[in-house]
Amino acid sequence: MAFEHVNIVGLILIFLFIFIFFYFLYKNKRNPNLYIRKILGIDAISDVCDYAGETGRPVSFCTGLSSVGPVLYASLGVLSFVAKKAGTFKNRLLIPQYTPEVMAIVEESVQEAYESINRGSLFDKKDIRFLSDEQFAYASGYIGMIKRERACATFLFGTFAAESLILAEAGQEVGAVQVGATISPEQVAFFIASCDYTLIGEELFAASSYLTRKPLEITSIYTQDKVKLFIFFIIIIGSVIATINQIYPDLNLHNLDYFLTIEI
Amino acid sequence: MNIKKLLIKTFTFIGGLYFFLEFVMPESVFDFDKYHESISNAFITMSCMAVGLGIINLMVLHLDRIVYKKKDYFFSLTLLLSLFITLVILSLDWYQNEKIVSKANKFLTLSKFSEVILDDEKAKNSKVLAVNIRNQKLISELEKDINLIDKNSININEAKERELKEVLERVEKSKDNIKKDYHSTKYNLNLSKRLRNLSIVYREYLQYKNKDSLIKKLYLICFDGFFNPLVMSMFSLLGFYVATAAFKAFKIKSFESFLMMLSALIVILGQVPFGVKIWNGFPSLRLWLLSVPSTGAFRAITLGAFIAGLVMALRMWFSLEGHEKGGKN
Amino acid sequence: MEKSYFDLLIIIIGGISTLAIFSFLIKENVFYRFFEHLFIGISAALGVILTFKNFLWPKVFYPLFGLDIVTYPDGTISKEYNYELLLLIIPIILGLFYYFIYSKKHAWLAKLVIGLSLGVSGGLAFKGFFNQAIPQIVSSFKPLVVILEGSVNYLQSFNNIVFLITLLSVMYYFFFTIKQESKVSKGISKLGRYLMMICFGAFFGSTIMARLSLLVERLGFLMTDWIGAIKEIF
Amino acid sequence: MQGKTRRFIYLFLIISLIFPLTTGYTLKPAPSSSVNMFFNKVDSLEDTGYAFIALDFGPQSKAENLYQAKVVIEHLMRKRIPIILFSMYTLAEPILESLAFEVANNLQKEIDGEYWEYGKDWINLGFRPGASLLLQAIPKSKNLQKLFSKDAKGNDLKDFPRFDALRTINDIIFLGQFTSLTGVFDTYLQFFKTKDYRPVFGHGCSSITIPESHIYLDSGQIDGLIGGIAGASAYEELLNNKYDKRNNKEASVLNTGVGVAQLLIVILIILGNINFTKLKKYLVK
Repeated sequence: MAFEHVNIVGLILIFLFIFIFFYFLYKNKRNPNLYIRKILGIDAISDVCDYAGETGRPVSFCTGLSSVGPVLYASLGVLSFVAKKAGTFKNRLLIPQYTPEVMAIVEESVQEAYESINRGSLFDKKDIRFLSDEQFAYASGYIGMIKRERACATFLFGTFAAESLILAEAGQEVGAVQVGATISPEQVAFFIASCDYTLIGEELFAASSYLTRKPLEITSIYTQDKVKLFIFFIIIIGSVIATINQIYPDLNLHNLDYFLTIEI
Repeated sequence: MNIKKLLIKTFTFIGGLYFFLEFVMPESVFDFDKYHESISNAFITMSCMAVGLGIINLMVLHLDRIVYKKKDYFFSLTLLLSLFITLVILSLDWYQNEKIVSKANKFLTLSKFSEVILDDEKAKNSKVLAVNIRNQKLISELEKDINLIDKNSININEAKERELKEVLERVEKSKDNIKKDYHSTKYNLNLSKRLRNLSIVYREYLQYKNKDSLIKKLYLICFDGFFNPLVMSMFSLLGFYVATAAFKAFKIKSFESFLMMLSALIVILGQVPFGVKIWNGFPSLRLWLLSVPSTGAFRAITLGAFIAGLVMALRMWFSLEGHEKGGKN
Repeated sequence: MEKSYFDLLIIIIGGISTLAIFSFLIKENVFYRFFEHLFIGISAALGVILTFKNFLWPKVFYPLFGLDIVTYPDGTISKEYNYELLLLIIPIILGLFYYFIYSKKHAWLAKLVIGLSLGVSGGLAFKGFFNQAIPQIVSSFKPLVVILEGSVNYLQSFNNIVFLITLLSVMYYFFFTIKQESKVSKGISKLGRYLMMICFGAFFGSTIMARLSLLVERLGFLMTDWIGAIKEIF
Repeated sequence: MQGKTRRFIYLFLIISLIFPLTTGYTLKPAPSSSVNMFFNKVDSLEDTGYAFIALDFGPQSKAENLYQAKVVIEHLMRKRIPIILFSMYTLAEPILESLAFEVANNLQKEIDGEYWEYGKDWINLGFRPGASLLLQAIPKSKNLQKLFSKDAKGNDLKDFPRFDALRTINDIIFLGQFTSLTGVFDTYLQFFKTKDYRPVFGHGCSSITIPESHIYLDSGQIDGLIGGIAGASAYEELLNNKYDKRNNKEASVLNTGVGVAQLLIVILIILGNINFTKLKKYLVK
């Protein structure tokens, strides 16, 4: 089932999705205080920043192996929040980098975060360090840096692979408070083991929205939930159809995926 | 300032629009496929060009440490030296390989030329020289190139040399056929195939002979001596960290951590020799745990992440940033 | 296959590098720091060269400069220069805009290119979603009752039921905007969290064996190959 | 967690891993049905065709896949079934060259008077760029000898009389594929068969990808599965039982180390919980 192009049903779904997003954006602009349930990991982010403020030791924010994409964009939201906090408390903010292109995006976003709380002078380009674009050279550079700089708080937001446990355990050894967030389920298990707070899968995306609570951010969460609700019921209906197909095989109803492949 | 911001937003929107339309529009409306490959290549080129940023960042940070003799400046020196030396070794290795390829490709060119002569003659192409003159030029060039291969150094005991010898003999045979009568193109196709074969075999032969050159030795020291063992040792650190993480993670603090510890124990007992002695059902229970519930939970997480990613992608496309760019809160 | 001195040298260096990395476990030390910086230097150089050798040179600069056009012995050329290739200059220049990030005045040019690549990955996400998420959704349509040659296959049915319960309850746990006050909804999301924890524990347990095998291989390398090489040389 | 407990754990771990390496002490591996299936399939092969062995792994997953491939190649060599070595993975080249020689030397040491030689008992096609194209061509090809044409060293396949009868995929009676990269395994599943013929397919995977590979075992697309170093050790055990003169326990030594280390981890988990609850009792009192 590969999609080079999309058929009419897919097209309708895409435009429906875009419509829902802008509908909620319009609705949220008028009454911004909509309900979002408490997510324990995310509240911890500001507490960790405050704790770092007291200790005064450097804070590290690692975007892992993320390339330019939605995961990085969501992590930038949290990075900008952490940068503002670090700016107000005058902590050094270390940001080890894996991909040159991502480093440029991160640099620009952190600089603007500092300027937005008019702490532009505090922003030090040398704390955004390119380590390597090889997975384990990056891990080796990261654990050396964390140990030498004795970071008091580390954030691990973005895409991670096998090296995630090395990064998390190194932070744990130096006694840093750690918040880990990734979308790959395999690495979440390791973050739960080694980090103090862990955000699982889409909680990473909800983090930046939860922290800033601006209409646009609330809209993202609402659209996310509505689409997921839709897929939640699609799976239930699909399973029911599959069950019916099993019990009455001669009926052989088309399952829901048939509609995505019909050519009109 | 806002003209620049507007320009940035339009650039972002156009970038997204192209790939959105490419996916949404059926081929009949606008055939993207013709340009799609080159446009994707263009965007890959753009991001590849950023590769220098990493090196500049490294240089700035570590040169600053060396010049001002800051802490650990000796290690910064090691970093920059190893960076520079590896760059030199890799470039020389690349250059050496390119030289070999260009030497071997001489025969590839002649092979194409021989075919071109045949095609032009079939197509009665008048704009080119007569067949016999072109064949003469082809053969004289070929003889020059064959003499370049230092035949005396080919000793027959190695398989690669024997192969090269055979291919050379076949090329000589079809060359002599053409020399008999330059006007006919009967043997051109045959020569072209053999020359293409010769270019492949000759390249492999040169690469084989180059195996123990100094640059290859330095390359091996650099990668088999330092780089690969360092990668594998970092990877194997996980063996240690998995143990300490298990010790810390499976402390029963809540019912959740109890469940997590219990399922980890079941899986471990299912994969170790002594586990079976306790209860022989452990391996199958381990397999069930890892295949039925796990796929369900992992799929739910990845599905949620895909959906959230799609919403975030929509915001990226329309540059709807809540946080840094416009975010003056 | 007798090992030459050169091979022994490589094994000895490999052993020293391995010990350097393992020394980090005791404490971050000079021995480790040296090899860490060496490691970063080599991999940074490798990254740059591979980008040029595998993509920029063969796919961009080589055709752009017309180096793939060959002149035959009789003066004719293999193919005409394809002028559309000159369009490649645009992405090259755009790529250079990244370096404006270092200048205060023209930093907006870098933002231009950054915006472009963000937009591109935004546009690509729709195709990515359809090709990744939809097949997973479709393969989750599992029948609750599986009938094989007329009789109910209880094991497969049970597996499908457990699969669907886990999938739906974990999805339910991740709803952020639905008020989960009622006992039923609290129960489902708690069930989702517990099932998720069971799966993380199971996965963690299964990776222990793979990670330990890596470590035992490295220790085996040190014990046999490395010590053997040292004995042979001295 | 203070540094001291951490270093104790590391020390115990190293001891438990090195102990079997130095003393050669081994635990009997847990029997595994999927390994038994693999072993019986290979054992029942007759010398009526060729075995195609794909070593698609590099240094990073050598720890598990290498020993799996070693025991299977040894088993095939004992049964005098000619082997064709191949890889889709460029980092596998050094392993392709040395592994079969190593196995042959061990066999020759064990059974004097019998010889295993390159060109007679096995050939090495080496790493082929664009390997998935080659794989797609195998089922369709009428003359595999022409399709493969040369081995890694450049010798023409025609020079090896033992491999002269290699024509179509029907001449390949066994496919052994060893990797920890799931994408690579799928390629063989899709292409290494025709409509009405599929060679016996045995797969060796890393311990992480065991659950996914098991799905293909249950659905019958593969006929045997060796999972991780534990699988290699179980296979080795079966070989030792069948051939009494053989007592090489290489894989079992590593597996024992891994097993003992996991026992240590189980003890740590239990220890970790005990002093926690003891702490609580103490505070309550």
